Amino acid sequence: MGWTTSAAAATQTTASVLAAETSEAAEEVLAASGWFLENAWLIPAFPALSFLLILFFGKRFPKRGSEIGILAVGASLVFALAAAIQWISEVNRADDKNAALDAVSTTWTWWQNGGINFTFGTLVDGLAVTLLVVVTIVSLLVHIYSTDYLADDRRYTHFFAFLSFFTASMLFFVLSENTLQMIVGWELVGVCSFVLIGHWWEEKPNSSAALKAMLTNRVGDIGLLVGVSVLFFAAGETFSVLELNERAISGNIEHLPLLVGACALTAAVLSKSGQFFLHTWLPDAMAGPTPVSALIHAATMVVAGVYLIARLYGVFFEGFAIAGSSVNLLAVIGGITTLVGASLAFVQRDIKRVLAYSTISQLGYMVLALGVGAWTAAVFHLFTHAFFKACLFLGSGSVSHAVHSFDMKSDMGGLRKYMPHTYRTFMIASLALAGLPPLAGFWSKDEILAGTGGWGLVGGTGGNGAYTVMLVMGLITAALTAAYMTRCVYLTFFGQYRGHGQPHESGPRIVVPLWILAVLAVGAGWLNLPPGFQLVPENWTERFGHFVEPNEALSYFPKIAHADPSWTLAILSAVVALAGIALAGRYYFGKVAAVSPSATELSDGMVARSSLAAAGHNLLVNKYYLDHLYSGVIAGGVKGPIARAAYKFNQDGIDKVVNEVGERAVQAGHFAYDVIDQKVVDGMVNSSGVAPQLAGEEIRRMQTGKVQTYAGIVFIAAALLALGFIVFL
Amino acid sequence: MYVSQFAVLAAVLFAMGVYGILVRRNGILVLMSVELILNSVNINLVAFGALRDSIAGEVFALFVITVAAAEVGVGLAIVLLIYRNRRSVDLSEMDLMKG
Amino acid sequence: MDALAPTTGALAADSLAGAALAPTTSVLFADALAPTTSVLALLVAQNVAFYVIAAIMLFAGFRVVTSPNVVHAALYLIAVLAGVAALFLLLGAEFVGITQVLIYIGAVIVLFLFGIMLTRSPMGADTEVDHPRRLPATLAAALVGAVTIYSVLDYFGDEQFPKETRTTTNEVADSIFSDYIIAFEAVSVLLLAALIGAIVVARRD
Amino acid sequence: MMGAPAAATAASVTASFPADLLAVDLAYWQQTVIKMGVVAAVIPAAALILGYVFLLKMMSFVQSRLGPMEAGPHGTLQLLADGLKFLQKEDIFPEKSDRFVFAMAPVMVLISTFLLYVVLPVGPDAVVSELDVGVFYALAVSSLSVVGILMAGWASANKYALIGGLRAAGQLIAYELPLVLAVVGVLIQAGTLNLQGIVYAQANGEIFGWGGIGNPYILTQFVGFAVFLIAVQAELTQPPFDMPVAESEIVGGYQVEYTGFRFLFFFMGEFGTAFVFAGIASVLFLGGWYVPGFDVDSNWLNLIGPVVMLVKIMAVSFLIFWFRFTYPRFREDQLQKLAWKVLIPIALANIVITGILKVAV
Repeated sequence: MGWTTSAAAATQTTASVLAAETSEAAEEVLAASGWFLENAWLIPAFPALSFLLILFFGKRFPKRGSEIGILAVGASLVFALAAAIQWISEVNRADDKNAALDAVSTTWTWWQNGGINFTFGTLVDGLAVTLLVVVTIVSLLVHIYSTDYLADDRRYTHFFAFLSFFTASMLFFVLSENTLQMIVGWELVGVCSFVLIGHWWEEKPNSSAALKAMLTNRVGDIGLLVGVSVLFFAAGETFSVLELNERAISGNIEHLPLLVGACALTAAVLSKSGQFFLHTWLPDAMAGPTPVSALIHAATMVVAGVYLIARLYGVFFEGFAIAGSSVNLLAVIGGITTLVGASLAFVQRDIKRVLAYSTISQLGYMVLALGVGAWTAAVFHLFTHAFFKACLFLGSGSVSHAVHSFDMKSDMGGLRKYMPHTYRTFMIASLALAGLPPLAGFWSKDEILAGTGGWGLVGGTGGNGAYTVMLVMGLITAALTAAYMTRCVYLTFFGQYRGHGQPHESGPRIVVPLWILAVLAVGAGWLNLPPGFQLVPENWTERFGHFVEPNEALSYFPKIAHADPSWTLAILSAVVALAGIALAGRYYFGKVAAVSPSATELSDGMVARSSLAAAGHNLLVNKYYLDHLYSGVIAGGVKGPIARAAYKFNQDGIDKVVNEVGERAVQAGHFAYDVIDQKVVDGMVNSSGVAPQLAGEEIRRMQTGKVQTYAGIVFIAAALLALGFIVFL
Repeated sequence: MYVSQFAVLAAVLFAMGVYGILVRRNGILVLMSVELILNSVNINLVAFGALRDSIAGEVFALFVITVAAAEVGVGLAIVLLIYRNRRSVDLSEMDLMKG
Repeated sequence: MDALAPTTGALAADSLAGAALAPTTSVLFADALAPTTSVLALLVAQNVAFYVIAAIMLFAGFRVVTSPNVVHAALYLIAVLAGVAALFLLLGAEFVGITQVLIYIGAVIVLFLFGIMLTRSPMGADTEVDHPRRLPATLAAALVGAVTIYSVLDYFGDEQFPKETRTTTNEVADSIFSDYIIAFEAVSVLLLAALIGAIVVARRD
Repeated sequence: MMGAPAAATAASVTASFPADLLAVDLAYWQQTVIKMGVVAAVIPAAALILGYVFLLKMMSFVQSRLGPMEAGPHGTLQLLADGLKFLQKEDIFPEKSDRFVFAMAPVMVLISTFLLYVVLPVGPDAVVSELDVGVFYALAVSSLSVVGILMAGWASANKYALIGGLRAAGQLIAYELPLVLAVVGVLIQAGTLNLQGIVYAQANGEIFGWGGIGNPYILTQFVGFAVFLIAVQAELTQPPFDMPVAESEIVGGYQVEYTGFRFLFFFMGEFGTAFVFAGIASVLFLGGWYVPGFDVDSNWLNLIGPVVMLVKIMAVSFLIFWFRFTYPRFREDQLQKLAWKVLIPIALANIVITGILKVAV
């Protein structure tokens, strides 16, 4: 791409810088090479080895195995960074030659059967390298953090063993060269999450939560199996990721099987990445130790689904016909999820649950971005989100470590004074999540919003289609996110301490990772400044996308259009976020704090008001409406119930439906009884009432409850059927 | 050899199995009758596989054997459970679902 | 086996006797003899073997569903299963035949006996073992049997087996792990499910 | 199951050589009869040898005593005398026993033993029946004895016998798995189920390119060998796995009601099976009848093979009986734990590693 080459200038005729960059397609494809890229299998190998070591010998080590895990993940991090550096230099080398850089695919043949090559190997490109770096960084920090957080745990060694294995599984999944390998990695990640969520399995809710996570994921896993099988046959018997993408893009796969395969894979994503309506396991998974939650939410488990879409993007892009459309399954699911997640985050008392719903919401963002064709934006958001979400989770862990509870309303408040480091890092990460410039979340969120291409009305254009609805959903979520994080921060760190005992700041092994993540939460966004960002030199922009997104000359990546960034939209999204913060802030820092330092809400008006604040800028203009909300009159108003209703639906919606159906059936039964049995019998036609009664009595007798009677009927019926065939055919 | 020799033998075994399933009251005996039926099917599978010179018959006979093993495992577990709860494996008493 | 080339020049009568002595071996023995003996002798031997086995199986099968003693029924079932294994050998399906012995007689029957002895082990006849109403069951079974036999005779009445029906273990294995790999995987999942299911159902807690 | 070897070779050890040397052509059924006779004769002989060498003499030496010395030189005829004594005893049926099943049970056990001998090769041509699926067949018919034991346990109408039978069944089912799995490693290496094929594979094998002694699989499959021997020990219901017959607990288990020649059948079944399992172990792991230095197809091996096999069988039997006389009895739960939690995982790991190495190397 053009930032270093002079050839770029010649073709840079279109209005958009980005469009120009991609339009000057490379002329040739250059094979990337590099020791670290070709030997990427070592990266998951270290933690996998450490898993075995810890499992078998962990307890004999002075630190009970944790040092092995940290060393192994540290080594992985070094190798991942080395791979990243090598990848960057390779991209630069390719740029010099105006070539596209192909992915490094290293495969071994596992076995051959029936003409099919079953291979295993690694596939390294910008996307994989990004994930490798993210996973190893977050995992290393989580490892270090856990040495303090779980210091007195009875299964300390076991915990570290599985932490290592979790990391190894995710890295293995990321490096998968073919879909079979992906299934293996996917399942391994699932199993590890099961073990870790149920780490304190002695308590029933924890083991139930683990089971729920496992079972919910199984539902989606079937989708993965089906999808992989469908694609395998549809694409002419190949499991290779590159070939699948290639054949999907080149139209070698018929559209219907492609669509079916993509839908099945989407089902897998639904469960793994906690998308609406299979997201319910994710909040419950908070039963696990906090470091595990951080790992699950930031780097491993849930991003696996997003990664799956990004990896097989050719399949999804063509299958859902993302280009030139304005709605598709992925975008809709992402949009709904992001709204549902954000609205549910309001009604939580448990700080980790707030963050969990927030994760659901942010994952919805990513899926939405992939659905609208903003591939780079989605991956970038995954990248930045990992840092600030890990920081938030670890921060919440630090808080709960101090107050021995996760309940914001009853046990927290005012912690700002007691835990300055945790407070500062949490604030930074919250602002990053809320999407305030210039923090990381702002840049990635803005890119997604621009990527919807729905802003054609005002300025920027150039997306894959006109996904205006998605843009609106994204904006609403931006406001909601800012608002609920304000609530969360207030309840935790401001006001008066409501818990017991004297909270104190956590030790360095907790605080240092927090600060590292906070710094990354600030800085990560600068890696991918929007193209044409006038405040910095041109070659500072679009770095991330340049190195991560496969060049469009490559056959395994679809030709996606790139949206043009727009100042208007960026400012609007920042304003929306600020509005969310302002409304929620006014409520909490103004009204609630005025009532009492230890108050957590205004009678019952809290939910209604901050939800409204989050509900969107179109409501903000209505002062009257706002005033009502401020005074808490609309406790049972409009928005609060929606948030609650969504929560309710979340918890026991199905039950309601079933009950409802049952009640209706009973009513129908009563109706039938009253009308048919009573009215008709009482009426003229006595006999017609008696007849069905007798018939029912007779038919009832056939249902003897004896299996063998049924079996006899089955056999005789089958024989008669066969006889019929013989006689008549 | 004619294939009908095998098929007729299998049919008679099948009919015996059907009789057993319908008339036996002991759960274990019913399971045995099911085994008769499965075996008669296996005979057919292998015989027709041999007739058409196809390996599929044998492969599926193997699968049927596997499934039968699984069936007996679960079936006997259920029978044992019933015995533990009711001190009897008489199927004619198992009619709680009577209409 | 394949390399064997008998030069003894056994006569048809000998092979008959051999078949009668060891019916379950006739296919292999037929192999050995095939090059030098007449096809007729081979067919006779195979048919004799078949009818001996079939007679044993039919009697044993009948006793399985009529014996008043549960343990006896299980033991008769062994005879039926062994007969089925012998038929497999007769049809040249060595691997399946031996699997039949290993799985059915070695495991399934033992499980049955185990189950019988764990639930109760009545010595002598158990009068309550059958339903009193046997006629409908007999009719149903007869109907099923008659329809099946009629259709089989109607469609396949005069089809003969090809001369060489023997398959090797290699062929079976190749077939399972290429054409039927998905079915194979499904069956292994089923086994796992059955394993877990049986444990869950039967454990006391 | 009894494929006829070519006339130039012969059917079995004893039948073949005279036949070969004297150039007598035997009809198929005659060969069959001779072969069955040989097997029928080998079983009691094997039981006698093992019984005398190990049960009478070795056990005595282990316990620092002389053992039988009166009947024959060093008591060599003691077992024969015991056998005759058994034959004279009254044939007793317990009053409430199921007579038919009671009578058939020892026969069933003996049939299982008999069928095992059929595939044991002792020379390039000296085998009763060379089966393509030989190993598989051997493992399948070895499990028939469980049925006999269950029949004995049930038909005796005796609580001890029933408990013994159930214990035996549980034990044999549990140890059937490691037995089969332990062999799989060998099968992967040899690439065949045929016992003769396995002998050839070992005879023609090489150790790091050196083919001097072939490649007896005990070198590469020692894990499989160990698991196999332990599982065999359990299959034979010998100490330390003798719960089904534990005298001190259930006074002889399923054998408690058996007397006279029916008991002799059980005895012969036990020692005959020990002998043939030792033989199968020799074939699978020790190179079978092959002697380094000979051409594999050499006719001399038909003559030397049986001797070589006998030596190897005695060596393996020595191991089996050494365990038998040395270790105390397990508890029932320990027995199951050993099978499911130790042997099966080890055997599975062995299979995985063997498979990987087979593909990789």
